[in-house]
Amino acid sequence: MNSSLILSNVLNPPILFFFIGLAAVFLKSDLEIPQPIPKLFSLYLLFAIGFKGGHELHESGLTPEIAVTLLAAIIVAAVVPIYSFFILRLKLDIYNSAAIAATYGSISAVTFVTASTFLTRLNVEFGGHMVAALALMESPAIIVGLLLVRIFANRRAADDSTPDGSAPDGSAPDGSTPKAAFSWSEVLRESFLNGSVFLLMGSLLVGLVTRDQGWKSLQPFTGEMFYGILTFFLLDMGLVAARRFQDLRKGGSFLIGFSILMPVVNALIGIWIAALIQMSAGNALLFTVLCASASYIAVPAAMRMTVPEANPSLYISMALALTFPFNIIIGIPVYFQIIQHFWR
Amino acid sequence: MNSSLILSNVLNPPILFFFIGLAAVFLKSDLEIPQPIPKLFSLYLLFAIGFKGGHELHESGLTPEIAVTLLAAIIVAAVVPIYSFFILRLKLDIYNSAAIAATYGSISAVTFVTASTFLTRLNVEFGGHMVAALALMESPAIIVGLLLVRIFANRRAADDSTPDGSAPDGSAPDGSTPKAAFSWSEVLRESFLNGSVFLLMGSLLVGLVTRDQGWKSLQPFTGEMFYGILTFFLLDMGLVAARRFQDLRKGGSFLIGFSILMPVVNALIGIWIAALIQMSAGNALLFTVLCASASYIAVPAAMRMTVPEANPSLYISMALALTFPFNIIIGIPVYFQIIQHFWR
Amino acid sequence: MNSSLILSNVLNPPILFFFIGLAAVFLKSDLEIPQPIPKLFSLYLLFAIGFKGGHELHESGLTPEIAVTLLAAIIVAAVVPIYSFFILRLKLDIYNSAAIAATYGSISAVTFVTASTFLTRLNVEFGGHMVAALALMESPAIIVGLLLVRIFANRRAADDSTPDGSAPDGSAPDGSTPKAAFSWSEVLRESFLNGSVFLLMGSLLVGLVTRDQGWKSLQPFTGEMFYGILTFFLLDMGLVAARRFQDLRKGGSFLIGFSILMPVVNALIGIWIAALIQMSAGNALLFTVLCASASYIAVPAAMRMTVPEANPSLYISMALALTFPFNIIIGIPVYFQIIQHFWR
Amino acid sequence: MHMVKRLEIIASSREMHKILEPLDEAKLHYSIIRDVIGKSSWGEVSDDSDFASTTLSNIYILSFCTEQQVQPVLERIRPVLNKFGGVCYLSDATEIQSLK
Amino acid sequence: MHMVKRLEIIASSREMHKILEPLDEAKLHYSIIRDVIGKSSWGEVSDDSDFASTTLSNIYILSFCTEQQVQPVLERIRPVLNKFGGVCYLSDATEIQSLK
Amino acid sequence: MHMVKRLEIIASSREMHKILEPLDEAKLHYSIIRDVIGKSSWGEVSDDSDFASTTLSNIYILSFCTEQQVQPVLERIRPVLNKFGGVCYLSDATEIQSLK
Ligand SMILES: Nc1ncnc2c1ncn2[C@@H]1O[C@H](COP(=O)(O)O)[C@@H](O)[C@H]1O
Ligand SMILES: Nc1ncnc2c1ncn2[C@@H]1O[C@H](COP(=O)(O)O)[C@@H](O)[C@H]1O
Ligand SMILES: Nc1ncnc2c1ncn2[C@@H]1O[C@H](COP(=O)(O)O)[C@@H](O)[C@H]1O
Ligand code: NA
Ligand code: NA
Ligand code: NA
Repeated sequence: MNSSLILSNVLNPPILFFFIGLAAVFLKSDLEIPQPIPKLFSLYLLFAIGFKGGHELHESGLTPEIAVTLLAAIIVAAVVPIYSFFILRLKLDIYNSAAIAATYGSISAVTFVTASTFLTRLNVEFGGHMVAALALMESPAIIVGLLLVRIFANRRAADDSTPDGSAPDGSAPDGSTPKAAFSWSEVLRESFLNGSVFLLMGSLLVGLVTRDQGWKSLQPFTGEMFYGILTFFLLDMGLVAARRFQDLRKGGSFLIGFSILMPVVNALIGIWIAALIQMSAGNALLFTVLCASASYIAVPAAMRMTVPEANPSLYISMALALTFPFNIIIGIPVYFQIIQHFWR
Repeated sequence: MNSSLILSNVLNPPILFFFIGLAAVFLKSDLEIPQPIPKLFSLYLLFAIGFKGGHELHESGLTPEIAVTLLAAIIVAAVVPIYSFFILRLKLDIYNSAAIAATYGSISAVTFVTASTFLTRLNVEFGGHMVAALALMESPAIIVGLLLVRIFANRRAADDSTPDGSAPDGSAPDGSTPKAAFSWSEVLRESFLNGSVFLLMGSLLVGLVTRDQGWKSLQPFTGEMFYGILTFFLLDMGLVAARRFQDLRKGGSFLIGFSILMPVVNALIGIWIAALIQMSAGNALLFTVLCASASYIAVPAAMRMTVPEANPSLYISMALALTFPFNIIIGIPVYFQIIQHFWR
Repeated sequence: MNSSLILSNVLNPPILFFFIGLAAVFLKSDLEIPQPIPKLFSLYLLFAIGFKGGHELHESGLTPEIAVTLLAAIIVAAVVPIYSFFILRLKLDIYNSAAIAATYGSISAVTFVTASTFLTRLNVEFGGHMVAALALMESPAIIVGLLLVRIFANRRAADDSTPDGSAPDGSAPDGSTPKAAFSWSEVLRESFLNGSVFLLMGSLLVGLVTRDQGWKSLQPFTGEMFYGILTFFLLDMGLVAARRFQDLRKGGSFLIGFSILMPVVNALIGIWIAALIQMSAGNALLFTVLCASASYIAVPAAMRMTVPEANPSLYISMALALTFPFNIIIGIPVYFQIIQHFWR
Repeated sequence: MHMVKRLEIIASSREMHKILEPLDEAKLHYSIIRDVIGKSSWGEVSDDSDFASTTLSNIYILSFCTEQQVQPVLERIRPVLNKFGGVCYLSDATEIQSLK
Repeated sequence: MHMVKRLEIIASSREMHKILEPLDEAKLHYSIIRDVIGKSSWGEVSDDSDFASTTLSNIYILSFCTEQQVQPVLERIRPVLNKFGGVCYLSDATEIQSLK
Repeated sequence: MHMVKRLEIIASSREMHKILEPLDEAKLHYSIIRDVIGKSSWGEVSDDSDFASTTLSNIYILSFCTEQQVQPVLERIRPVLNKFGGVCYLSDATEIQSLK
């Protein structure tokens, strides 16, 4: 395989700053980017990619090809957590398996964005509707993850029928998970109204209905600043990924293996589907990257509320400290070479 | 009345993002923009509009027309609180009446900015001196508000002559408002040296004395980014306005009515004055919007210090949750249609 | 001396906003720029100047002239603290003398940047390698400062051989500085891996290896925004400098004198070295400003860890409240006039 | 000056509303400190991966109240803390009567 | 190890300087936590509408001091809290003597 | 419900890791509030000149633990506080047993 594409991917400011972030932590520098600066950057990125995607979707309109892509995206997001769950159950309990499964069914917007700047650099075109696919892939994984808990943790939940499960005088309560926790309204709210999903969807919508004048006025902010803010944000991602790396070592080799192999498997499935529905090479890469990436934004927030029994440091660390770096450094160029190979 | 202007006003990123913010709260999304991000955006907006206004004022010079406009602005800012106070006294105590009155005499910079992007979209010109009018309208309302308290709460204050109004051994003090609270130096400082007023005035001054080279170097920052940051900020304003909306319902229909009708009355007065002193249509809209808008930045900060007896959640919520949305969504296009009607 | 250069330096947005910041504090306005906004701005500035310098260094390559400049920079940074230390010892203890000495050997990136915008305004060219000089001058001063403590506080340290210097039952410990504090690994880490130094070096490196495409994509962010963010940041620097000014008055006239005279002496030495190694006028000014400026970012952080006996409010206040304003307001234009005088 | 109870609760910010509800209903006054990080048997809680609107850090709730007020609140908070995690402590304090 | 008083004050950040003045004059040492939100009979205090340099959130001041130090300070803080709002509590603590 | 100790430490954020190490080794649970400012005999600690990644503000560490747990931790924290500054206080509290 041609390694120059990997090198040319690495030798770009965003990836290099990611390495600088990693290096800072490994060398014990005190470099730090305190909250809410990372929050500001990620809100910006969601705002900008949503708006841009919406605008492009408006220009292209809803063609049959686009409809098929969106459908495929939803299906992948719903199916990935299912087989991931059973693989994870080999070693983990129901709650952690479901949470990690949902994480890998969902997507990472920054991985997507890094792939799109990779394509821009190679002058490969891609459609704005891929952002819509991105937005549509956050929620199904969350819902399927929760369904898995509901089905498989059923017996435990059935025992816990007291809505307010504690004895009145402080004597031993049963540590129960009241059924109320599964109120569907809360689950649906967490999936579709999760802040990140909501902002992305909202920006997409605004991009769709806004006319060219609005688009042009926002262009300096959402367009020209984009690459710089992405680069800066990746510096922070490097810092965080390196810090999370320690957590992961405690998780053992099974989880480390899962964090690398699962994205590769999902990427290959993504490439196969992309070929099947005849996406262009650019769209195929973005779709592949969506399949391969794991969420560290929307899913953790949703899981904390709805599967509090799962350990957030596990699923966040896997997505952030291994899958994310693997995808942006090695995954993107390798997936694209495979695509180029088959698309010719 | 031609409703297409309202629609074209609404179908623009800033207003649409305001709606997304509203929707996020009403649908119970967990979307949030934590401090100090909103503070950063509003400091930026004050910085940018001040600088821009100062630069344009430098280009135009101080013409008699401008002097008359500025004078009219100061007078309106001083008179509006007086009649507002007496209307509010029908239902409220002295302290809350004075604080709300000052709020409506003062202005909202974001409403002003939204009006100016509205004019830019329609290719209607307006003068940089309107920013000077904006800056001049914050302080008089604060001072008049405090004068109203001083005059009408006089007797109470007269009783409270102990500068340190508590019994030394913890026995019942009188909950008094020591006269010291009316130290004029503090009142004047709060009016003219309030952080927002100061930054706006300072930026205006810099814009005035800075030469073209400085202006051009700042243009990418204060000019090109402006629309994007305004849009992002309005997302946050939507979130906050929606949260404040609940507070307002407790306030009852009198206050809700006041929050909508007062701006309309003040707008009509503004239009009448603008016609009287023959402003251009663009300047007339901005002047009208200044009259119609209510402060949720400078005034609340000043009132908290100088009229602590008033309830901040009342005056902030009225300005933010009703008057502000009303003005930017319906007010601006409607006021402009009225102006267009009479200016022809 | 031609005072018009000073005036033209002052009449620019960054310096004017610095004055607005000063004025806000002196007039007791409540204008405030809360953390982490100033942190965001300074991270941005380090990121942008590092990247820009690296890119230009890549274009120029490492010429002998550049190598000599970098060497001179390191030597100055190492020698300045030595003579400063002995001057300061006239009035201060070992710890404070060493910390202040290190502060003046090191540099202020914002002073450097202000000087470079000054040159840009005058259309005077300068080399990207000066940023490398800037980056190289932070660390030596920190190391020399610590060496000075180690040598001169030797006897005291020798007594304190208990690594955990307190009696086990709370009875009088000796307030000792255990030798462990001088672990060289910690000192070197603080000097070279200090967050600011690390980010600057890292960005320089990325600028060096990144190709033109990466550079161009970042240009709107690191290039066009630069002046605006610098201006905004100087507003905050004005606020902080004015607040620190009070601290300084307690320090007495010796420290106030030192804060003004030391930069002038160091500047003259800088000009002399620049002439000796035949720098261009632009590079000479930047080199002079590096010599004359004092650190308030990297050094304080390093000193807090490694010389906790020194009083941070002393060395931060001197660098920030006097040396910094002196350099950016009067120093830069005066140094440049001297350079112009001799370079002709 | 009279004796009051000092109620302290530390829990994830995502459960803030669930915990405040009983306090609000009991008409307790309280203060909230946000962006608290920590460590417990569940592991470390930090905010460095709180991107976008995700907030996984803790909040610290402090309420001074009377002994009678606190009991019913504790009963209602306990199940929330049991399910989602979080700790709760009581101690004594003296109110400096401000006699408003 | 000796017993000290633990003084806690919660008030609006806009009154910070007024409250700190007596503490400074009594040479108390203290710590301040900013951006505190809360609820009391005066209603909710949040920072979501703190735009520009407006800060309407609360601060939490904590000072460990001796009983003798605290009394005169309380006398001077009380009128400020009475006028502008804010609460103040005392409790007991043991200082772990660091013997600097 | 059982009695616990309330351990409070205030120190510069730059010594955070040095202070947390003994707590971690003693397996204490704790919470940390950052960006705390303050005043002591060493002067004022503020964060307004914390540029770039410099952080010179304080942290407040709060840990509820048993009397036995706390003693060995105190011994190890003391030298750090003696060298770099910082204060440490103990008080009493009642744990509202959550019985997880
Ligand atoms: N003993 C303790 N002392 C202080 N804070 C604690 C303690 N136990 C738990 N916490 C805090 O409460 C949060 C939730 O605790 P837990 O329910 O044990 O996960 C932790 O992240 C800590 O911030
Ligand atoms: N009982 C209480 N416990 C904890 N915090 C309180 C209490 N009462 C008031 N506060 C805090 O002090 C602030 C001012 O209180 P007040 O003077 O009642 O308006 C409130 O916004 C709360 O943050
Ligand atoms: N008596 C005290 N009460 C509350 N906070 C204190 C006290 N003494 C010191 N501090 C805090 O601890 C920090 C370090 O104290 P020191 O070791 O005295 O420099 C100070 O900056 C304060 O924030
Ligand atoms: Na995926
Ligand atoms: Na008005
Ligand atoms: Na220097």
